[in-house]
Amino acid sequence: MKTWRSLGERRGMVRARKAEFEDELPAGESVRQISRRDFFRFSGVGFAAGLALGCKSKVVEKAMPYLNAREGLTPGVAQWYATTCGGCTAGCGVLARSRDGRPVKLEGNPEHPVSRGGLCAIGQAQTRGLYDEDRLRGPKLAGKAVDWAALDADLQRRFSELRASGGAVRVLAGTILSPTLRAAVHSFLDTFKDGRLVEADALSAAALAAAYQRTHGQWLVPHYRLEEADLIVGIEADFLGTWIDPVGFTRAYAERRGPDKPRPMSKHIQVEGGLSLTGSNADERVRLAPSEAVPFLEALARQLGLTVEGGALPTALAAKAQAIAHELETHRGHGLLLCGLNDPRAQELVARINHALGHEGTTVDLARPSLQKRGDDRALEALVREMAEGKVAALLLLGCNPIYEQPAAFAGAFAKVPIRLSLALTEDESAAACTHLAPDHHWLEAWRDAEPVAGTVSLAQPLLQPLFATRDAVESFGAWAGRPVSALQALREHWKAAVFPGQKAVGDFETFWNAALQKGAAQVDTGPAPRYREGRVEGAPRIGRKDGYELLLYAKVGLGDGRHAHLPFLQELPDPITKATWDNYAQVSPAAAVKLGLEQGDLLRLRPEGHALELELPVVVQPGQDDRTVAVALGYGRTAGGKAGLGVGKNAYPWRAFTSGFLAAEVAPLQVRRGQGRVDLACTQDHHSLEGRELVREMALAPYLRDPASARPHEQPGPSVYGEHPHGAHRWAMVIDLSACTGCSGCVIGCQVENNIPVVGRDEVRRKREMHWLRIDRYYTGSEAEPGVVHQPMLCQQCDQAPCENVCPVLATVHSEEGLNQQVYNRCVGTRYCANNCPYKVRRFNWWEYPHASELERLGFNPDVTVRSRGVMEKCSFCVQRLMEAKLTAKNEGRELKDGEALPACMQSCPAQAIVFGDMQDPDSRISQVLRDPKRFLVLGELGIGPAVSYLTKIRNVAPRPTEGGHHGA
Amino acid sequence: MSSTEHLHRSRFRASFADPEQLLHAVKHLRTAGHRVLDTYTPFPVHGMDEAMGLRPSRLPRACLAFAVLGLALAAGLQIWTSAVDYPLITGGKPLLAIPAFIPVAFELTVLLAGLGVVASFFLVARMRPRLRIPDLHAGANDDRFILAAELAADIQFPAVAQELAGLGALDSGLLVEDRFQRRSAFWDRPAGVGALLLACLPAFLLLALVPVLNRDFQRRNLAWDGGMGAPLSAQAYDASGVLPSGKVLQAPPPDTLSRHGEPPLAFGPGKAEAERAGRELQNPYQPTQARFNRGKLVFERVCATCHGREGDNNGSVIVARGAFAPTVLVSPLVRDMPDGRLFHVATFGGPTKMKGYGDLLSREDRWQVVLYIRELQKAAKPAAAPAQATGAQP
Amino acid sequence: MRTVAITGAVAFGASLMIFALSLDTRLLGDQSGYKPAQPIPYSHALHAGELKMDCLFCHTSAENSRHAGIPPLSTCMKCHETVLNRAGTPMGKSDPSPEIQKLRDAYASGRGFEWVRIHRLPAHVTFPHSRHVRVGVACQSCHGEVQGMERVEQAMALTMGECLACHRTENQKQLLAGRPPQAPTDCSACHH
Amino acid sequence: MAHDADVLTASGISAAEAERYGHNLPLIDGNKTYRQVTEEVFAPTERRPPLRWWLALAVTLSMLSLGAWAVVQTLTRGIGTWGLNRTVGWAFDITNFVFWVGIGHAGTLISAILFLFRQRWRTSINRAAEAMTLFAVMCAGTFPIIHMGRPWLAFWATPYPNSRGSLWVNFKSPLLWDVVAISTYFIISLAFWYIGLIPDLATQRDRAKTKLKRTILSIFSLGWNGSNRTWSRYETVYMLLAGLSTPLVVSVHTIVSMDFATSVIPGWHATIFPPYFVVGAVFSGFAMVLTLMIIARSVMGLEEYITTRHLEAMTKVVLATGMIVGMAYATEFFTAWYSGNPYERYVFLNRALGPYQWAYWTMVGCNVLSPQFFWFRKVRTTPWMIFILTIFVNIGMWFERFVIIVTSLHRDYLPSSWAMYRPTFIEVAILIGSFGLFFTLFLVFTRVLPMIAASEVKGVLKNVEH
Repeated sequence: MKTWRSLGERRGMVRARKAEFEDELPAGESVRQISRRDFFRFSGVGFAAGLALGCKSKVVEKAMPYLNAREGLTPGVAQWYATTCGGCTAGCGVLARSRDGRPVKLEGNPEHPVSRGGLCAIGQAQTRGLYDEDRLRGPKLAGKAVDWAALDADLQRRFSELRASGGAVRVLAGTILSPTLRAAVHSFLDTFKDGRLVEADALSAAALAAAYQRTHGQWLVPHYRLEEADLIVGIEADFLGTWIDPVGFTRAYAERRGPDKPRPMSKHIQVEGGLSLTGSNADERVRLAPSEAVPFLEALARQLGLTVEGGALPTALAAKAQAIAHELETHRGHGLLLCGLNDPRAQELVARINHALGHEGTTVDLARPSLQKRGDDRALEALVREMAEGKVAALLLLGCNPIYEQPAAFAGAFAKVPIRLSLALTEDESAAACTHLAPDHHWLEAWRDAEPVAGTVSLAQPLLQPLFATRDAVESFGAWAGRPVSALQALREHWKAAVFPGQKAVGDFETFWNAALQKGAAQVDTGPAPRYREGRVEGAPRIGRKDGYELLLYAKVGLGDGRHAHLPFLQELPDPITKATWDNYAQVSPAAAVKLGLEQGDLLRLRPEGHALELELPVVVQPGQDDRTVAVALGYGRTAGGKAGLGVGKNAYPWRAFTSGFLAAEVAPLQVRRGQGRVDLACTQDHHSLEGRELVREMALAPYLRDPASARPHEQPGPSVYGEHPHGAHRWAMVIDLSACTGCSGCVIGCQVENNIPVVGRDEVRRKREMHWLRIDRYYTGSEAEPGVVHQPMLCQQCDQAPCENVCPVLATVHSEEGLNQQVYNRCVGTRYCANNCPYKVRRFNWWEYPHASELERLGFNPDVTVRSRGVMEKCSFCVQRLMEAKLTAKNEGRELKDGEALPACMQSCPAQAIVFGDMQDPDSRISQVLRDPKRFLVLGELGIGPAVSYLTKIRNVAPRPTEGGHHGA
Repeated sequence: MSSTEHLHRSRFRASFADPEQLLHAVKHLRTAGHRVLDTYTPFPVHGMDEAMGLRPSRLPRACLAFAVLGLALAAGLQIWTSAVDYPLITGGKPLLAIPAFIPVAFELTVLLAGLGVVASFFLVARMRPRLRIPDLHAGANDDRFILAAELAADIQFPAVAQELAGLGALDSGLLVEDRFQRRSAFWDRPAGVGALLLACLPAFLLLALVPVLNRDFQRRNLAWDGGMGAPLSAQAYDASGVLPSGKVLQAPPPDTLSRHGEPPLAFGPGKAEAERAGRELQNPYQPTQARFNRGKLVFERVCATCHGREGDNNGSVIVARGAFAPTVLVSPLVRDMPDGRLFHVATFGGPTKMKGYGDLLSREDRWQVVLYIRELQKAAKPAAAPAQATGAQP
Repeated sequence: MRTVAITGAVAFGASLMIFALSLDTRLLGDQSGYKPAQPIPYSHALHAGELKMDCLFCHTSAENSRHAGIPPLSTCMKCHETVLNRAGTPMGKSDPSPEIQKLRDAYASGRGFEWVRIHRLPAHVTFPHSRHVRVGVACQSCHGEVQGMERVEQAMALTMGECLACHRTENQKQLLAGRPPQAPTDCSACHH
Repeated sequence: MAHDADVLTASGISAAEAERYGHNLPLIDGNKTYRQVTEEVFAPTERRPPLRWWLALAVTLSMLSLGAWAVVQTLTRGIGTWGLNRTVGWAFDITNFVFWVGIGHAGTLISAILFLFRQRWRTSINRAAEAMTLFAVMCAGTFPIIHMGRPWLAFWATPYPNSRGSLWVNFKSPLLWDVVAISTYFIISLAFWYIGLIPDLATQRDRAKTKLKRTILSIFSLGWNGSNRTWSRYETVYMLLAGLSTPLVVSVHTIVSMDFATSVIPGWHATIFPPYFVVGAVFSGFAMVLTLMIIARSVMGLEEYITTRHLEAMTKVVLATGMIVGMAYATEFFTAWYSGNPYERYVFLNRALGPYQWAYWTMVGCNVLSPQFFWFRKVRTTPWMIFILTIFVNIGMWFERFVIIVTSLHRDYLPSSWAMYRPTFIEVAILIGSFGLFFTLFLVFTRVLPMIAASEVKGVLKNVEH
C-alpha cells in the first residue's frame, strides 16, 4: 500500500506539470490525497508496474445512504431548480440541475422574462466557481482565519465606536442586483451617522444613466428592446458580447435575424474601432478610431435635425454618417441607436436622437428600465477623494474588486481607510489588502433575489448547503447592524412587503412565492416612464484625432470584467473573434501591422501618453479593425484571487482614468513601440480564410426573399451505394442556423460542463490540443480591411456513413440505430485513426491524464458522463446521456418521447436559438420542418458521408453585390 | 565406434568429396541391385531424387489443404463475428462487407498455408528439437557427400567397398546402427515431450482455479482495470472527502423548491391536523384503471405487508409474527374516514405505531393508494370487518 | 508414447484456454461471490424471505432512479421503532436485540451506518434500475435469490456479456411476437 | 578420414574467360572449396568479435537505450509527450512504421521472388536480407503498439472470445488488416528464414566446441542430418514458402497503403497507393540491404561472397524502382490536377510549396534524383558511392512517408483546423531507438548465426550464371 502511495504521488507531480495553471500550485497542495480510485488508474510508472497498478486493490468501498428519506428526493435522479445567475449583473434566469443534492449543470431558464432560456459562457461556468479550491474557507481577521463570532465581535466593537464617533462608513459595491441585499446594506448603513452606499462597475454604463438624468430627469439605464427594432445602429456597443445584458440582447436580436422569422429581418449597422463580437454579426460595419466616435455621433445628430455643434469628420466617415442617418430616418420609430461609450456627451446625443426618432416606447423602454448597471463613476471618484483625505473610517467591499479594476489612485487611498472589509469569495487583489474578510456564499449556496429589469424580480435559491464557513451577505450586514436575520427570512419578508403587493394576479403569498420559486421570477407593476426634457447637449464638441494610435479597451466574451479570471474554463474559451485563449494582447489592423512591421505574436509596448504604466503585449493582427486603433482586453493580469488567472495576460484597467467623472474605455493618444521578442499565442484557429471552399454558404436577403428556393445548394449528395441501415425508434438530427448564431460561445462552455471536458492549459492549446467537442469556426471573407465574418459552430456531424467508424480496429466507434456516431471510451485503445480520418476534425484525444486531482473540483462533474482517461478518443455525442435520460423518463411514464424533450446542452442554452435538434423520423417535429428549409446545406456533403448536422445559409441584410447570382458560396 | 556389436551386417556407408561422384555411385549401386537407403549431403544434390527413385513430395497438397482451411477459417470468423454474432454498423457499410474481408482472408490463408506446410514438413521429416544428436555422418553438413545403402542379397561388403573406391569414395564401411533413433535422451522422445507438457498442466490448472478455489469472499477480487473503471465524478452513495457528513448524498437546503417538485403540504403531523386534512383535502385524482393498477401495486408493495392484500389485516409480517394488529382497512371505521384523513395517515402515520410514508411514496402514489383502499372497501364484504379488532385503532 | 504426447498437448491447450477465459472474466472485474460483512448483520433472508417484504418496500428508488438504492435508516425505523427483536415482540415486552439497538442508536445519533458496497459496475457503464424494474425484470435475475441470503453476496459476474445475453433474448421474443425490439444493444445505451 | 584429399575449385573458368564472356562472372570469387566456405562463413560465429564490433555494438546499444527511455516516457506519461495534435494524429510513429515495413520488403523479395525467378546471385545475400526483414518488421511492429493511447489494451485488436457479449474486432478497419498482415508477414518470414537456417545450424552444431552451444544448436537444428529425403522435402517447402511469401509481401505493403488509401483525407485517398507503396518498399529495402551489405562485407571480410556483381545487380533494382517512385510522385500531381477536386489540388500544392516543402523536396531529391547516378557503371560498382547514395535513398523514403502522412493531415478539409506539427525530442529518440534496435539485432546476428547461407552457397559454388 505504501509503495503505491508513493508511486501515485509521483504520478501526481508528473501530472501537475501538464497544465499551465497547475504550475502555480503551491508545493504543499500538489501532494494530494490518494483516494481509492487513484489506484485504478495508471500512468507515471513503467508499463509492467502499470499493469500491476491497474489491479484493483482490495479496498472496501463504502455505501452511504441518506439518514432520512425526503419526499421527492431520489438518489441518482436529477432535479431542476429555477434560480438566478450571479455570474455578472445581467441577472439571467437559470435552471440548475441538481444531482444527489448538489448542482452539476446550469442552463438557461426559458420562462425567465429577461434571458428567456439563454445562458452565456460565464454563466455556464459558474458551477466551477462553486467547487473552486481557491475560495475562502471562512472569515479572516488581519490575515488569520477566525470564526464568525470572533470576526463579528471585532467588527461590532469597531462599528460601535464609529456609531458613537460618527465616522464615515462606506459600502463600495458592484451593481447590487438584489433588492433584499440592497435593503440589508441600507439598513446596515442607516445605523451610522455617515453611512453611504457607493456602486461602481468595472465595465460601467454610468454615462448612459447620467445622460438620461439630463434628458429625462432620472438616473436610469433604459431597457433596449432589440426584438422591436427594424434597424439597429450600434456605436462601440458590444451588446451581443459584454454590454449590459448580452444574453437578453442576443435573444431579442436573434428574433429578427433571419429571413424566415415571424417578423422581417432587422438590419444591423455597427460603428466601432475594433472588431467586436457584435460587429462581427453586423450587416454593415463602419470603422473609426475611438476619438472619432463622438464627432460621428454629432454629425449623425446634425443630419437628423438636432442642433448640435460638432467637429469636422473625414469625408468618408461623414458620408457614412449621412447614410446611417438616412437609414434611421427611414426606420423612424422602429430603429434603435445604441452606444457603449462611457461618455456623457455621446450618451446624451444618443438619448436625444432616440427620442427624436420616436424610439422611446418601442425600442427604448424607459418605463421598465434596466437595473443591471447602477454604478456611478462620479460617486466612486468622490469616494476615492474622500478616502485619500482620510475621511473614510470603514470601507466594505461587496461584489467588487476595486484595487484590480479601478484606477491606480484607488489602491493608494484605500490604504488610508482603517477598517477595510471584503465580502469577496476569493482572496482577490482587494481582499488581500483588507483587514477583515467576511466571505459571502457563492450564489449557488445563497437565497437571493435580483431585479435585472424594473418590474421583473428574479429569485435565487440555494442548490446545496454552504461548502465552507461562509456567510450570506444579507446575514452579515444584518449581524453587523445588530439585527441578525436569516437570509431566507429577510428575503421572504422583503418579498412579502415589496414584491407581492406589486402584482394582483395571485392573492396568496405562499402560492405566489412557490410559483416564483418554481418559475424563477415574478413580474410586478412599475410606474410610468419619465418625461423627456429638452435641453442643450452637455459638453463641448469634440474633434477626432487625425493621426497617431489610439487605445480601445474592451471586455472579452469569455472573461467579461475579469472577476472570473480564475476559472480555467473561461480562460480557455477561445475568443469568438481572435480564437486566442489564455491571454490578452494588442490587436492591430493588418495595415497597421504592416506599417509597424509586426506579425502575430510579436511583442508590442504600449503606453498612453501621460501614463507611467507601460505594458508589453503580443500582437494579434485583427482584420476589420480601424487602422489607428489598438485594442486591448480588460480582465487579465490578475495577481490574486485564484491560481488559474495568475500571470495570464496583463492588467489594462489602470490605464483608465476619470474624464469628467467617467471612466472611459478609449484612451488617446497612445505611444506604441516594438518590444523584444515574440510570444506564441495559444490560438485554436490559425487559418482564417475559407480558401475558396464552400464550407459556409452566404446569401443576401433580397435575392433570397425573391426566390427562397434559390438558396438550395445545387449539388445534393447522392444516396449511399450501400443503401441505408434501418433506423430505430428515433433518428437524431441537428440544424444550425448561421444567420442566428452570433458566435457567443455559450454552447462551448455548456458542452464542456455537461460532458466533463477537461481544460488543458495554455501550453497544450499552443500545441493545438484543446479538447472542446464543440468549437466555433470563424472565417473571414472579403478584404482584410472590411472582412465579412462567419461563425460556424462545428461539432461531430454524426455522419451516417462515418469515415471514423470504418477505421477503428476495435469497434470503439460504431453507429447506433438512432443515427448516432457512438464513441465508446472504455473500448478505445487510442490509435487516433478515427481523428485522422474525420474530415471535420472534431475528434479529441486525451493526450495526458488531465489533472482531476481535486475532489472538490470533481464535484462539478456530470455523474452521468464518464471522465475519460488518457489515451482515449472523445467527441460530441449529441449529449447522448441526456437523450437516454429523456427516453427513459418517457418510457417510465409510459408515453412517447415529446419533441423538444431531449435536448443537447448546446441547444438548450443557445441565447440565439440557432440550434434545432430532434427526431427527423417524426414528421411533425421542429427538426423535420427545418430540414425542409431551402437554406439548408451540408458541410462537405459532397463526400457522401451523410452528416446528421446541417446548417442554414447565412443571410445578410445587405444590398446584393452585382456579381451575386441566386446562390453563392463564401 | 569402438564396439562392433551394433554393426548391421547388411548396411554400409561411403563418403565422397564431390556430389557428382556421389550421384554416380548411387546410380551404380542401384543398378547393382543394392538398396540405397539415403544420402547425406551439405546441400541438396540435384538429380539425387531421381537417382534414388524418390517420389515427389506430397507437401504441396498439405499446403493447399491448409490454405483452404485458412481461407475457410478467415471467412467464417469474419462473417460470423461481423454479421451474425455481434452485428455492429460501421460507416454505413453492410454487415456482410465482403470486399473488406478480403485482406484478412488472404493473410490468414497465407499464414495457415505457410505454418501448416512447415509443420507438416517437420512432422513427416521427423524434425523436432533434440538435446543430443550423435555425429553419425561426420562431414555431411560440411564437405562430405555420404550415402547409406543396404547390400543386395548374396553380395559381400568388401566387394562393394572395392567398387566404391573405384567410384571415388574416400572411405566406406559397414553402418553403425542409427543410435539416436533408439537411445536418444528421454526428453527427445514423444513420451518425454508429452510428460513435459503434462508436468506443466497442474500449474496452469491451479492458476486457472485460483479465483475459484482460493476466494476470500469478505474481500473484493483483485481485478485489472484498463482505465475508467472507477468513477472520477461523485456518485450517489459514495463517501466524499469534501462534502458535509462525508458522503456524496446531500439533502437540498431546506425550503428550496425544485421546478417540478411539490410545494410543501400545509399540514403537520398529529390527530388535529389529520382531522383538518380530512375536512380540507380532496382527492385530486379520479379513479381510472391506470390509477387503480398503480394504487394496487403500491398498496401491495408497501401497505399490504402489514395491512394485508385485502386490507383485512392479513399481511405477510402479521402472518409470520402476529405481533401487531394494525387497523383493518375495510372496517367501518376506516370506511367512514374522509379521503383527506387517509391521505394524512399515509403521509404522517397513524396515532400509534404506523409511521408515515410521505417520505417514501410520492404524493400521487399516496392518493392512488387511497383510491385503491376505497376499491378494497367496496369489494370487501361488510360483515367481514369486525373479525378481530383487538388493537384496531387508526 | 505418441498418445501420451498428444494427450499432453491437448490437455495443455485446453488448460490454457480455461486459463485465458478465467483471466478474461476474473481479472476484468468479476466480483461474484463477494460477500462482505456489514455493520449490522441485516438479514435479507428474514425480511424478504420469511416476512415476504417486497424488495421495493425498502429499495424505493429502484423504480425511479438508476440506483436501486440503499434505504435510509428512516426506512428501517418505520418498523424498528416498534420491532425490537427477531421475534417481532413489540416494545417493552422484551429486551431489544443488540443489533437492532445498534440500528436505533445509529439513527438517533444521526450518523447512520457506513455500509459496505457489494455491487459496483465500472464507472463507464450506466445501468438504469428503473427501466428494468418497470418492465418487470425480477431483481433476482441479476442479484440472485436474495430472499434466501442471510448475508448478501454478488450472485453474478455482471459482465457485458450477461447484459447482452438477456437483451438479445428479450429482443428475439419481441420480434417473434411481432413487436419492435425494446432492449437496446447500442453501445451508447450504457456507455456514455 | 582424409578430408582434404580433394581440392575442388569452385569454378572452372579463368579470369580471362570471365572477361571474354562479360557478365558470365562467377557468383563467388576466390575459387573456394566447400571446406573453405564452411570455415569462412562460420568463422565469425566462432571467434571472439573484434573491437570494431564491440564499438559498433556500444553505439547501437546507446541508440537503443535512448529509444527505450523515450518509449518508457511515452508509456508512462502518455502520447502527449509527442508533438501530435488534434489535426495531425499520426506523424513520426506511423512514418517509422511504414518505413520499417518497407525496409523489410527487400529481404523477402530477395529470398522469395528472386528464388522463384531463379536468380542464383541471391544466395550469398539472402540470409542477411531475410534477417534484415525480420528485424525491420520487429522495429515496425513496435510502432502500432506504442502509438496507441492505451497500449496495455493492444490485445483488444485480436479476435478472441470474451465476456463482453463477445465483442470482436472490426474486420473492416485497415488498421486491423495491418495487424493481421504484419503478424502474418513476420511469422511467415520467420518460418522462411528459420527453414533456410536449419542446415547451417546443423553445420554449426557439428562444429560446436562447447556442450552448451552444442545443446542449444541441437535443439534448434531439429535433428538435421543432411539426409536427401529431408533435403527433398526441404526444397519443396522452401519453394512453397517462397511462393506464399511473394504475394504476401505484395499484400503487406498494399494493406499498409490502404491505411491511407481507404480514408477520405485528400492526399491519402489515392488509388495509386498500393503499387506505389510496394515499389517504394522495394526501393527503400534494397537501399537498406545495400547499406548494410557494404558495411558487412568489408567489416567481416566477405567481399568474395558479396561481390560487386551483387552490389551492381541491386543498384539496378534501386534505379528501376526509384524511377517508378518518381513516376508515382508525378502521377499524384497529375491526378490531383485532373480530378478538379479543390481539396486534393490544395494538398499537393501545399506539399510542394507549403510549410513542409523542405520535407517534400528532400524526398524528391533523395528518391528521384540521387538514384539517377546509378546510370553510371562506375557508380554502380564503387561501394562507397553506392553507400552514400543508398543512405540518401533511405532518408528520402523516410521523408516520403512523413510527407504523405503529415502534409495531408495538417491541412485537410476545414481551414479552421489547420495546424502545424513539430516533433518532440521523445519522438526523435524513438526513431533513433528503432535504428538502434535494428542495428543491434543485426550486429548480434552477424556474430551468432552464419550471415551467409553456407549450404546455398555451396550449392552454387560450381555454377556460373548465364
